[in-house]
Formats: sequence, structure tokens, C-alpha cells
Amino acid sequence: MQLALFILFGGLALAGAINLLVQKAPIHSALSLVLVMGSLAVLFLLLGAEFIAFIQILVYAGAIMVLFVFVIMLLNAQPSEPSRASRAARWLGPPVAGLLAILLAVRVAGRYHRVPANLGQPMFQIGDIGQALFHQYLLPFEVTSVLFLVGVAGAVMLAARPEEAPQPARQECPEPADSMTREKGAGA
Amino acid sequence: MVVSLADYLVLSALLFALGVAGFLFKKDLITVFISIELMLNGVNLTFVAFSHYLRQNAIDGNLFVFFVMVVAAAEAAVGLAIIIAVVRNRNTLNIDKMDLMKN
Amino acid sequence: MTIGTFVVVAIVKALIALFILTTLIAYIQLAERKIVARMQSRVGPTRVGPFGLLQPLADAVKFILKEDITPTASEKGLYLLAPILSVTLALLAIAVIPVGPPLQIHGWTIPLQLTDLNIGLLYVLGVTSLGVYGIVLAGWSSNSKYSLLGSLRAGSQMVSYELSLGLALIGPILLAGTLSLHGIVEAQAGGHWFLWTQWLAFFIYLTAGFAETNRIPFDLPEAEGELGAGYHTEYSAMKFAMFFLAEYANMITVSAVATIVFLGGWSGPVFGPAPLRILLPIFWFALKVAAFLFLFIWVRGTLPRFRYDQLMAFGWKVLVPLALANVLVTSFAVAVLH
Amino acid sequence: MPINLHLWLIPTLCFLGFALNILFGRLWSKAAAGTVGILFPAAAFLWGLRAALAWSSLPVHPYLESHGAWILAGPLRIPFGFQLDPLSLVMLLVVSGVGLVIHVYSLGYMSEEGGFYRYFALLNMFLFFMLTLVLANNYLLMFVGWEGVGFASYMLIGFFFRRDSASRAGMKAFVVNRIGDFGFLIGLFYIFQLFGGFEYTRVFPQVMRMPAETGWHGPLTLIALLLFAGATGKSAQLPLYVWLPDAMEGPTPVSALIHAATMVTAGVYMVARSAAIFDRSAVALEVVLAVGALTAIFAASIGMLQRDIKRVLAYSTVSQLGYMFMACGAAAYGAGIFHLMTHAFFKGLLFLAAGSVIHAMHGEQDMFRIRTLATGGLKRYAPITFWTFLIATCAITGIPGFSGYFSKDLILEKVFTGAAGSRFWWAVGAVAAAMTAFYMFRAVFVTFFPARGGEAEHAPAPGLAGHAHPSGQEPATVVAHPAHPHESPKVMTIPLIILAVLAAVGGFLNLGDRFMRFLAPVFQPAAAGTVALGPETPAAGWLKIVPIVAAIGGLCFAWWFYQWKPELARRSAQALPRLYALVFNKYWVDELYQRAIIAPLTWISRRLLWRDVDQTLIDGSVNGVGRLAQAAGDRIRRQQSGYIRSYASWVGAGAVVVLLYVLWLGAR
Repeated sequence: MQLALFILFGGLALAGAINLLVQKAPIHSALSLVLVMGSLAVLFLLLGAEFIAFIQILVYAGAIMVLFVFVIMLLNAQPSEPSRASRAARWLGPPVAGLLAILLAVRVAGRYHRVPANLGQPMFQIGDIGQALFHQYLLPFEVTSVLFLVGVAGAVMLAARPEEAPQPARQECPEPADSMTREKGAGA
Repeated sequence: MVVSLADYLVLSALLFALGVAGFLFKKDLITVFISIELMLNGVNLTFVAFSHYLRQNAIDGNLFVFFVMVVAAAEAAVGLAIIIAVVRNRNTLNIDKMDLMKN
Repeated sequence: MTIGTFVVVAIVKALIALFILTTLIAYIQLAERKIVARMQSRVGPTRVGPFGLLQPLADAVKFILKEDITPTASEKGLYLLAPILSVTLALLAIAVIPVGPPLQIHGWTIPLQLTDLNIGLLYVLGVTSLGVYGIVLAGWSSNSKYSLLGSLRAGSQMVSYELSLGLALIGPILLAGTLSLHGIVEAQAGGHWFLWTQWLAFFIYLTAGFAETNRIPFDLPEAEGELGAGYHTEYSAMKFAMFFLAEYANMITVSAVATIVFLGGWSGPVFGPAPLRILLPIFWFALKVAAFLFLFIWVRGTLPRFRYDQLMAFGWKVLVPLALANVLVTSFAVAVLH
Repeated sequence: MPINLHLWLIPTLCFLGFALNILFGRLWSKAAAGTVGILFPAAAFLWGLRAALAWSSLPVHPYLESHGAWILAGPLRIPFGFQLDPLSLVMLLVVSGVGLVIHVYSLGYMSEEGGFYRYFALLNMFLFFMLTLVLANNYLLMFVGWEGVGFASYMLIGFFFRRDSASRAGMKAFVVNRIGDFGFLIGLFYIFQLFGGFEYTRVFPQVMRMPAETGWHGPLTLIALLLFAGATGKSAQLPLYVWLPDAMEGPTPVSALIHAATMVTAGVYMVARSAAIFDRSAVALEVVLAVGALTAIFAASIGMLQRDIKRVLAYSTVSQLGYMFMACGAAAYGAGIFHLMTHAFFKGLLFLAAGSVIHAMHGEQDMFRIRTLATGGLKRYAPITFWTFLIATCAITGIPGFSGYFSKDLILEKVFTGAAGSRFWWAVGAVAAAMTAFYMFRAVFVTFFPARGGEAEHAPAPGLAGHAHPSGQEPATVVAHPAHPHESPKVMTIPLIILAVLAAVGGFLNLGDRFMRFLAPVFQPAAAGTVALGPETPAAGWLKIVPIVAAIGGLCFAWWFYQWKPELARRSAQALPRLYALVFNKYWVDELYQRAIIAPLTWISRRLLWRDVDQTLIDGSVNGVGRLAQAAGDRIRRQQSGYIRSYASWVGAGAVVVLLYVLWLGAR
């Protein structure tokens, strides 16, 4: 049962990843990644990580990837025209990717041929996660939340449409120099 | 037959390598970004697998994944905002055309 | 339980659930038409069958037989995928909804739900959060500007309100101390519905739920006046029906979750002989869900539509802060009480 | 807590004067800058006077004042502190007193010059360093002052920096001093190695426990000789005296203060201060005596034929410093210091008076030209200058009753009778004294008296060195040959009078050997232990007569040559042309140095070090590295393609390499 599910969803994940590479249009790549994420969520369930599995769905697939799809739609991203600019990537890329796969998969992962004694139902409840998160990992948690806040603020700043030049009517003191600098500031 | 840790690790290694390949070969910015997310996912799988097998269902690996997700979310927000800004200015998503740094 | 029986039981349960659900959806639709008609001083469907009761069947036949148009400029694969995704996810969400306490029959314990997850609520949220894909993909793949605008609207609306939806649920979760739907119901046993203490969360949840299902007054994505029919403008026949199905399935999910989380689920006065004892909780549950569904219809019949910027502003500037405040207050209360 | 003299205030006050003038002087009027420049040294002098008045009530001698550690590095621990004993008290008063007088004089002398504030700032800075040198309680702090005065001297010699000869002279002084300082510095290292510290109170007691040395090889001999090397530089002794005559390029008050009265005596002070060390080395004493005597007669002989009044005085200074070293070499340090003091008075006075002459003659420094220009004798126009100059001349030549008589007599007597003395060097000293009298009175007669008959000594000098800086024209004032020589203003004549009084009566300080007794405690311990000194020769009565005879003889000869029979000078010069040329050109020492030392050095520097080593080897390798980097960068630059994917590829390649390394090399 475990093995069957692993093969099924592991295979799905791999297929999704490969599809991500093969597909031309960004939207297809994005959806492939959603497939990978869904499969991984199932694998997480197999590994007894229920919480992570659903967070994976909720946050990764349901929020982050939605964002991607959104941006793709917003920018109407079409398959990019072929370009052969980067020689380094062309010559170096295949061996690098291949070697990475071989090294990581065969040499590194090959060392862990072990099956632990007692695997089974998840041994922790949702509460344990909360406990760990707010005691042992409180500092990282807070740091990441600050990071997140900053990230959100930055995203809003970056994506905000450059403001139009301020209209004279709305300005309190329409000094030309002032408006110049404002325009510059908005442009930058 | 049982699934061993190695199987999960191999899977995640392959996912990671595919992510690297995507990063290197894909030409539009968004797909490159997506490839990064794929790499992160591959790593996440190793976290959970290690947590499950090596530490006997320890909670730590799960929390790492949790943090990775939060960071990924922040990264996605900022990164996509940057992509939007870039496209607004350069009017292209092709990564090879973003060569203002050249020369 | 061997794997074989497990699979069989699962499939049987799934089929039963599916059947009930589709029937239910069909009749909710009929009910909606009738009720709205009454509200608007009309009669509604009466021709097919007594009181128009066979109308859903006729509609179904009609959907199946209608010409299935696929726009040539569309992305075929995604165009097909979108409605399937929508309806599948909508139906999947129902899988963890318990309609009553586990049945004890011949020593077998049959939970009245497809599966009982430790973190059922999370599952529901996760699956419904994926629902947005169906809408977004539909709009994208149709390659039509109305569809695209509709799906963009729908997408951002759902993503926005999902936040307040989830936050609103945290209050009751804090009180219940579990994410299991079963556990949440049991935490409200004896009439201690979370509605009493979490009325603010209930209001937020309800509002967000209307938005999540794209119902009036938040049906901007399919605003007929502006967008034709929004993201499914280009869809017809069975594919359109699937969106239809998904919307009503989502309504049911939202109602069921509201019932479970705020209204004590199947709890209610249980009395009488054994069969009645088994059926009464299910009845109570159905009643509460029906009340919610009626509310949906009622609101549709009375309220006008929001303007889009009002909608987003309301979501981010009113609901989210309120939900956060509620979470804060609740956690303090929980911390103090424990 | 005994009386606190706050000695640190003395140098600090001077430093304040320097700082204020250098920072704000540019903004001030000349009057303000001058006031500041004088007030602070005056305050320092008064404070020194206060210390002198409190001297008798001091409970402990020497008085020590410590201001904590100055340098702390491992075993090296150098305190920052001051010491007041009779020796430094004398030096303190001489330096600040004469310094103050000369400051006042400068007010008048420099009134026409630009850079007024800079002049006073530097003068104050000089005082600051000089007083630090004098008051220091350890060798290193003394060295700081030593170098500081060298720097101040360099700045002041080159004060008229627009004039090439002035800045060259400044550099020459600095470089020549550095040679001496090098010896001094090595001596200091040796002292530290031997005694583990620099404080006098730490070094001398240890020295006194060491046996006397007779050979060349003893550590104390080595130290003494190294220190003396420093002294020959600073005090312009053979063979490093060459800078002092050139230093006359500086303003005349600077010559008076630095190159006559104070700084150049620092070497004498240092030797006297190190009396304990010198006393223990017969060889060192002998060297000091010989060098002193040789310098005295050597410089005196040059002085006899100089035409430039300031140069005469410069060689005279060198010669007189030789006397002081003779005294030290005879282990009669007190006599040396006594001469140092009287010399400060009369030589300061001589320079100031010479400055007054130059001032009167609007920049003319050639005595013979002055004589021609000032018809009827300059003494008519500038009587005060004349009389003070005459008093100073009497003092320096040793006319009985004047201060120089007492000190020079004492030195000659000590050289004859002293334990480390010698008759031969005494004789040399006596001859030098006669020469001194000759050239000094020559200067008086030529400068102030009207010419009688034919002009003497107009023979153009064979060789050019003497005319290299023929008249080293004073300040940038245009030499407008005046028909109206005039007496200097009061601000200049009053200092002259003050110094004249001191030069006249200063010798009486030692009446009844009081001055010697006062100084004795400083040198007493030195004489107490085992000393490399022989027995004293008893003094003979005729010893007192000889210097007087020498002085009068010199006076007579000068009168004979330059007043009575002026043509005699020219005739004698023509009779002995080679000797005349030799002496007139200062024995060609500068040329010798130029040929023997500077030229080879320059050649090595130019040809070998510059062209071969520096240009070919070092520049070549440096440029080669640069070119290599450039070429490599040019290649590598192409990797900077600007494509994100290229960069990512390289990052990936790096990851692969790291993995390979870890897997095959690290983890096995």
C-alpha cells in the first residue's frame, strides 16, 4: 500500500516536474508545479506529516501558486520566443543538471538504505506543532514573520503602479520645483 | 516491500535537479521562478523524509518545511512584484533580454 | 479491515455521498428558483412534474443534450480541465463533512462521513482554496476578455476573502482545541454553540463564505451586466453545468462547515426509539444546513451587488482587521480561562 | 605632599602659544600674533623663575614629577615625567630667559616680514621642544625634544622658504642632524638593553655600579660614543659641523636663539647629563676632549677669514661649542655648562647685535661692504649696537672681567689640571682662544670702525665655496644700498642691553666657585664611584695668565691688521695664497663631503637603485603583475555575460564541484 502510493504519487511528482521543463507556456509549467505539490502533499501524508501536507496544499498550492498563475494571467505570459543568448548555460547546463541529479540521487541518497523500526501513524498532534513553534522555535518564527511583513510591504511597493504626476488641483502648494521632485521620486 | 528513506531522497534529488535544469534552460522569468519553487519543494521532501525516518517522526523537519514555506511565500510575493515591475519597464519576460548589466 | 473491504466501503460511501449531493444540488437549485420567484411575486417552474419537481431532471437532460461548444482560440486542455477541476474540488471538500455521529451497526462503527481526519477543517480549507484554479483557468483558457476579467475578479476575490474566512475559523478552533470536525462538534455539545461566543467570527465567516462562493452580493465575477457571465461566459452544456454544480456544492460545503463550527453540527434534542435516535442528529444537521442554504437564497433575492473596489476594500479593510481582532481577543480569553 | 612645581606647565605654555598662533594666527593682526607669541614664553619663563625661587625649599633633589606612563609595550615602560635638578634648572632659565629676550627682539626685527604668526608659532614650538628636552626625566623624552628642536630648527632655517638656499640649508641641517641622531638612537637602544629603561634615576645608579672602562670595547664606552655622535650632530662638532654655518640662512634672531644660544648646546647638555656614563670611559672622554679641541681651533681658523658677519659668528659658535666639549672631555662638566650659559648670553647678544647691524644696513651682511657703505664707521650711526657688540666681543674673547673670561679660563684651567685633561689639548685651546680674539676684534674693527687708507683683504677668494652664499641675503627685503644707516628701534636695542649686562657680569656668578658648587650635586655622584680618571695636575700660576695674553694678543693683531696697517692683511694673504685659499674656503670640507659621500651615494641611488632595482626590477614586476591581471581580467570579463542563466550555470557548476569534493575527498 505504502509502496504503491509512493510509486503512484512519486511518479506523478516526477512527471509534473518533467512536464514543467518540457512545457513551453508558463501557465502549463505553473500547473505542473501544482501537480507536483499535490503529489508531494500526498507523500507528506504518507510520511505522517499531515499538517505539512495540508499546509502544502493551502499555502503552496492554494496561495503561492495562485499568485503565480495570477501574474501569468496579468502579464499574459506567452511561450517565450527562442533565444540562444547564454553560451554558458547551453554548454554548462546539461552536465551540471545531470551531475547534480546523479550526485545527489546516487551518491548522497544512496547512503540511507535504512528503514526505521517503528513507523506508522503520526506521533504528534497539531498542538505539538504549536508548542514547538511557540516555544522552541519562537525566535525563528518571529523572525520569519517580520521577514514576511517586510516582504509584503516590499511587494506592494514594487508592484504598485507608478503614480501619475500629481494634479495641480490636489496639490496644496503647487510649486514647480516640488512637483518636479515628486515626479522624479515617483518615477524612481 | 517497504519504502525506504533512500527512495524519498532519490525522488527529492531528482526533483531538485529538475528544478536546477528548469532554472538553467527555461527562458522566461516566471518559469525560472517556478523552477526555484520546484527546488524548494524537493528540499522540503527531504526535510519531511529525514524527520520521519531518522528522528522517528520528530517535529523539527516539519517545522523547517513550515519555515521554508513562509519564506517561499514572501519570496514569491516580492519576486512576482519584481517581475511585474520588470515587465512593465522592459516589456518582455525573456530572461536573455534582461541584459542591462552586460558590458 | 482488509484493503479490499476498505476500498469497497470507501467506494460505496463515495458513491452514496455523490448521489445524495448531486440530487441535493439539483433540488436546491429548484428551491432557489421557486423561492426567488415567490419573493419576486412570480411562481417559478411548475410545468415539469408536480410543482415542477422534475424540473432538475429536465435541466440535466437539457445540459447533456445541448451542443458543447469549444472556442477555437481557447486552450483546449485547460478549457476542459477547468470545470472538471472546479467540480471535483467542490465535491472533494464534502468528503470530511460528518453529517452525524458515527453509526453503531452490528458492531461496526460507520462514521457518517467519508473519512475522519485529525485536521479535517484544514483539509476543507485546503481543498476549497484550490477551487480558485478552476475559475482562473476557465477565464484564462477561454481566451476571451470577459472571461479573463471575470476570472481575475473571482480569483482575487476568493484569495482575499479566503484570508478572513480562515481567520474567522481560528476563534472556534482555539475554543475547541482541535482541527477535527468531529471534535469541534463535540466541543459544542449541550448547546454551547460557538455562535454564542464567536458571533463576530460567525458574521465574518458568513460574509466571507458568500464571497467565496461568488454569491450575491459578491457575485462580481459573473456580473451579467458587465461581463456577460464572467469566467464561464464561453462555456456551454455539460461544462457549464459543472461550474453550476461546483457553485452549489461549495454553497453546501460552506453551509455545512458553518453548521459544524458555529451551530453545533448535528447536536439537538435526541429522543424516541433507536431508529429515531439514529436519524434525529442527521435531521438536525440537515435542518441547519437547509437554513443556511435558505439564507443564501434569501440574500440573493434581496440584496444588490457590491461595486468591485468596495468589495476589495471591505474584505481587506473591514473583515481582515475584525477577524484579527477576534483572534486576538479569543486567544487572550482562552489563555486567561485556562 | 611636597611642593608641586607643575613643571609640565612650562613646556605646555609654549605649546599653547604655538597652537594658538598656528591655528588662528592667520586671522590675527601682527600685533596680536606677536603678543600671543611673547606672552606664553614669558609666562613659561616666569613659571621657571618661580621654580628657581622655590628651589631652596625643595625637600628632595632632584625634584621629580611624573605624569603616568607614556609608552607601555611589553617590557618597555617609559614614564612621562619631568626632572628638575641644578643642571636642568640652569638650562631652563637660560633657554626660557634668553629665548624670551630674543622673542622680544624678533618683534622688532621681523616686523617687516610676512608669515609673522608662523614665525612666532615656530619659535614657540622650538621653545616647547627645547624645554621638554631640558626638563625630561628620561632619555626617550629627551630624544623627543631633541628631534623636535631639530624639526623646529629645520622649519626656521627654511623660514624664507621661497629662497632656494634657505630651504636647502634647512634640509642640510636636518639631514646632517639625522646622521648624529642615528648614533644617538642606537645609543638609546643600547641603554634600554643594558638598563631596561630610560629614566635617569634608573640608568645612572646602575651605571655607577659598573666598573670603569679603559679600552674601546666596553658597553659604556660604546654608549658614550654613540651619544656623543648625536651630540656632534646637534652641537655642530667635527665632522658634522657643516650644517651650522649654512643655518645662518634663517632669520638672525633664529640664529641667535637656536643656532647660538640654546639648541646647539643641547649636545653639551646631553653629554653633561650623561656625565656618569662618560666618567666611566677614559676613551670616550678622550674622544670628546679631542673632538672639542680640534673643533675649537678648526672653526676658529676658518672664522678668521670669513667676510660675512653672521658666518664669522657661526664659526665662532662652532668653536665655542668645541670649548664646551673640551670641558666635558676633561670631566669638568660644570665648567662646560658655565661656558654654555655665558656663551648663551654673549653669543646671543652677538647675533642680535649683528642682526641689528644687518637691520641698520638694510640686509647687508658682508663686513667689508658694510665698512665701505657706512662712511665714517657704523658706530656713529648705531652706538648702542656698537657698544653691546663690543661688550659681547670682550666677553667672548675673554677680556678679564667679562663673563667669557671666567668660563673660558675655567675650561682651560680644567683641561690643564683636570683628571682627564691634557697639556697638548690645553695648548690647542689656548691658540684657539687667541684666534678667537683675533677674528672677533677683526669683526668689530671692520664692521664698526671707519676704514683707514686702502681697503684690506679685497682679494677675491680663490675657490668658490666661500661665495656660494656670499651674503646669504637676509629677509626678502630688497637690498637697497642705503646711504643712511640707522640705529634699531627700542624693541631691539633693549634686548641688546639686557643681554649686554648679562654678558658683562654673568661671569661673576661663579665668584668663589658658587656656580660650580651649585651644579656639583649633578656630577658629584659621578665622581664618587670608580672613575676612569687620573690624578689632577696641580694648577700653576701662569695658567691664569695665558688666556689673558691670548685675548690681548688677538686684539692687538686684529688692530694691527685691520686698523693700523690695513694693507698688511692683503699682503699676508698674497704671501700665503694656498693657505689663504684653504682656510678661506673652509678647508674644502663641504666639497670633500660632496665628493666622498654625497656623489657616490647619488650615483648608487641614481644608477643602481633607481634605474636597475627600482625601474627595472620593482616597477617591472609591479607592472607585470598589473598587466597580467589586466590580461586575465580581459579574458575573464567575457564570462560576465550579463545573462542570469550563465551565472546560474556557474553557480551550479560550483555546487557540483563542491559536491564532488565532499563526496570523494571529504567524507571518505
